[in-house]
Amino acid sequence: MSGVLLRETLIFTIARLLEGVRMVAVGAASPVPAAGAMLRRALDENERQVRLSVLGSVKHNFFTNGSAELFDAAGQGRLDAFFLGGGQIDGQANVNLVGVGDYPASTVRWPGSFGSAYLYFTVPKVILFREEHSRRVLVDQVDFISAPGVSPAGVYRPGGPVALLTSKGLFRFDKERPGFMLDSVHPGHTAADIAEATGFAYDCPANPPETPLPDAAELTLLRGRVLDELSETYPAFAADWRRDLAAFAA
Amino acid sequence: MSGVLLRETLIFTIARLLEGVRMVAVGAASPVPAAGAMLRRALDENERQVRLSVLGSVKHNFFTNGSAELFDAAGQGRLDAFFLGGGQIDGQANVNLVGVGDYPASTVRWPGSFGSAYLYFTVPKVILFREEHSRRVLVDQVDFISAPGVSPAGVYRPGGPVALLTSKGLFRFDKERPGFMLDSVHPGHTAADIAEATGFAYDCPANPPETPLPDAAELTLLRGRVLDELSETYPAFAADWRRDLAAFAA
Amino acid sequence: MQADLRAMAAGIRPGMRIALPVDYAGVSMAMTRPMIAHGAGSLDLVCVPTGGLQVDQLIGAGLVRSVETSAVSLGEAGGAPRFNQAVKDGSIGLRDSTCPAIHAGLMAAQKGSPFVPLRGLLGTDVLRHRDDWRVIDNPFAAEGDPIVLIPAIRPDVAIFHAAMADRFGNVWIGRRRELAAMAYASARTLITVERIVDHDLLADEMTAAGTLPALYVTAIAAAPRGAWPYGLWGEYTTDTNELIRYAKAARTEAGFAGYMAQEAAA
Amino acid sequence: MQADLRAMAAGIRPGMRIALPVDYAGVSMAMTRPMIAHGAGSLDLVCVPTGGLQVDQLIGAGLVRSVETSAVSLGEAGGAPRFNQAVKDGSIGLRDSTCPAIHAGLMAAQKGSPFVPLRGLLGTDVLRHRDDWRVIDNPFAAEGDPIVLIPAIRPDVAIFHAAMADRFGNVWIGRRRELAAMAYASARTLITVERIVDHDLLADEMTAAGTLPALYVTAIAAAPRGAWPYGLWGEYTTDTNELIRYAKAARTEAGFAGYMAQEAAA
Repeated sequence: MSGVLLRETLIFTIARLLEGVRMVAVGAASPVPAAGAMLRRALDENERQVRLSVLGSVKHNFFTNGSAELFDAAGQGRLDAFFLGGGQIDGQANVNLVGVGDYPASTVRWPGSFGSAYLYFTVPKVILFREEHSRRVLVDQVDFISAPGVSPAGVYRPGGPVALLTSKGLFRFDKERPGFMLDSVHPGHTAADIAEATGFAYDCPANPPETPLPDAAELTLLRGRVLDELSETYPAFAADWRRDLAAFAA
Repeated sequence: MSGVLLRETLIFTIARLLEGVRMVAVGAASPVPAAGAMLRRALDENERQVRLSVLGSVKHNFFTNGSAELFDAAGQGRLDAFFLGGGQIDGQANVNLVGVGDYPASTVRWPGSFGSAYLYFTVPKVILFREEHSRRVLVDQVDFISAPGVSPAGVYRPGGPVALLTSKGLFRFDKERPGFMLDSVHPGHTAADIAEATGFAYDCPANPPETPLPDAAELTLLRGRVLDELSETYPAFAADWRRDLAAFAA
Repeated sequence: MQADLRAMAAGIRPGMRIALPVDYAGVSMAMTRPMIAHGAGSLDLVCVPTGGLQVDQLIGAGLVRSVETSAVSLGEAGGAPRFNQAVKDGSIGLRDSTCPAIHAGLMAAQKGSPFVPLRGLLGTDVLRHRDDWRVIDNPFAAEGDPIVLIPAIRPDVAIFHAAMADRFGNVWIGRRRELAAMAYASARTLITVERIVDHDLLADEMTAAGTLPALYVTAIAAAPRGAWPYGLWGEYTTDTNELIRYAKAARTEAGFAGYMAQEAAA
Repeated sequence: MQADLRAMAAGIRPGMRIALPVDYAGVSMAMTRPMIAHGAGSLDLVCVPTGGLQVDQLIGAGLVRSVETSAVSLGEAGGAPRFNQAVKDGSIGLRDSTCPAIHAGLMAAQKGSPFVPLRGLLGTDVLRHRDDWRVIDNPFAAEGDPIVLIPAIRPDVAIFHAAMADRFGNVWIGRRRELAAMAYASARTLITVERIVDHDLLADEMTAAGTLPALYVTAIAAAPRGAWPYGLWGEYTTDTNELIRYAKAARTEAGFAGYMAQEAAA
């Protein structure tokens, strides 16, 4: 099916990955994960209540106990899914949110680890989402482990990474091996493109399938209800999306 | 000075013991300690703010974080004084709020230790207050230690008992020795009475002084402002007090 | 309404660990008789941090296997008669505690931690009788510094009464934040309220500040004056005469049975 | 007004440990310039749990010895330029943390405990660089179960901005309860507010629920729009354009100085 925007493919993929969740939280500036969670909520409406918390948002926030409550909820096992980005992500799913070079005097400094060093351990479905798919981001080994992809036996770890989604494709993470496997390739890309742009080794099936696209009903939900809901919190992102749709229709 | 009721002597003694405190908490059914704190607050009005919290009271309560907040405040070092009673109190200032006989199947069961096992360790001035002065209450050794009077070196213990006040007299506690010393005898009692009614050994000066009584100004505060303030929280106790004053005047 | 209470009570299974609040924080007395009618027994009660009438009645009805508490009493009405009798008889397990240790155990559960440390307690018989607590040397101290570790208390069900809930399942608890702590720590939370309002309690910051979000709430039922004879913080005061009436009646097993039958009829 | 802010800032001494809130919880930007004018340096900042504009400006002004934080950024306006430069130069000490570890340290202080445990963290470089944290085996586990202990964070001063205070020193913080946690944990708490009201915030249960009692408050000053260019939860939104203007200006030391001089003049 043509006529689906990349951002729509990403949002739909996130909604697929969120199947079965009861509660999902997204970071402050995360329109694509938020939209994915909104689509999941819309799809599940008659079966299950999906709760979505957008950190730092007054409107999309059902917490009343300060900024510790998200972490408490994760510790209680109430938070099913969360998203992490990362200045660097490596083949063991280690995530670096701190910087490049020798810590502490990093040559490039990113904001910091935020809650990753806790949530990566406690949230069952952590989805790594980083649009930039390059050897700069997807590295063989991160310079600083904000949060490790796997932990040795004996370490309390109900949570961890399940997938890595980029602008080029979707990887699943196998914590037993451990390592990534290419799950699907987004329209317009090839397995070879992906290999070229990826700095870590991963498993790749002989013919990785194309990433599933939303059907007509899903697309209607996406461009209607989800886009409307998203506009309240991410007006700039929603306006961009609307512009792209208009350009496409023209 | 004659014409001072026993309860006024007790309240005044508590106010003396509370000299210098910034914050004091009293239990739910503790009119005498509450009145003592109210008198202290009135006496210090122009020098220092004395905060009083009555547990379980909606009106005399400045906490907003549930029933844990008192203990948190004690842990933070903000609570200067607290009161403990005790079904049994022994010569080491050990307090028993649990029961008589072999725990757990006590032959007499009291409510339980409440917060004593924590507050006795963390509140600098704990005042033991028990009106009944008898060998049944003031025992050689308690049957159950809800909270110990002293702790061995190495145990974190910024708090502890400073005094024991009964209907007959006032003891000071010396934690170095450790043990009680009779500090003063209330009007109408003698050192011999007290020895007779006390089940534990204690130091006694040759001629223990009489417990100081409030002067005219203090008595005016007590019977005016303090009695009024107390009426709001302990109407029955205040009415009794007023009746006794009326009987006395007649 | 009554059906709601019965339906909520029906979720309680034998052997569950049940958290109940202190007498002034919002006791769901309205749930007591439905719980007794439902009959699930062998309950392990956790009093947050002390217990009273509800605990005494559940014990009197034979539903209680053990009580973890820092005290049980009827306040001004005196000792809790069925609790005291059960202690003498040795018919319930006792986990005597101290108020901040109960709060600490719930806080550990709230934080997803296996334990939290608590000062005090050393040298007490409270500690001596708790084989589920541990003492370690504070690893941050230069020299020996013993400190008690309290394990997480993770109740199966928390039950309490509050002033109001909204149609979305949010519950206004005001400044009685121990109720939130109970809900955070518990797998399920059953709440009775004075009234259910139509507006979203989270939509206004003034009400949101005192609101337990629906996320932590399993079921709600309206039960006007549902804390009676206890009071409800900021709403109505305790009916001490009724507590005294109960205290007198429940001195004997027969008196207790008579009181409960009479209350059911009323 | 300005005099009040200067008087509050005058209480800060060199070498103090200062707790500051996350950008959306109520940053007292109104205190930033008085702090810089006062000049007490060698400050150890604790970001609860992340830092932004205020932290960047205090670093740019040379007042900061170290930062304990789980992140510093200007949000949508990008990286924090003076922080990033100071990291590259090695001119400030870094105690990289993770959000719940900051909350855990404050909670330990609130509880009067020397530490609290925290799950996660094992195998991270965050932990590897924190020689003030400890790892023990969970004493409640049958087998080896390593867990990190976070020591209490006891700031000398907490500084934040809230919607309102009353004449009695009580401060309404609404559902931003991390502000209460900061105050509980800190020896002194300095608060700026949008407005000071005449009625007692504790007298009504609805406002009491969101109120930090005066007990924890050292000083209050009115500073309307005192979080600007940050927003204030439930009151006004962030001025992102101003953050972007700052982010551009502060890329260089000279640009930072120019921005600060200009703001002072405004």
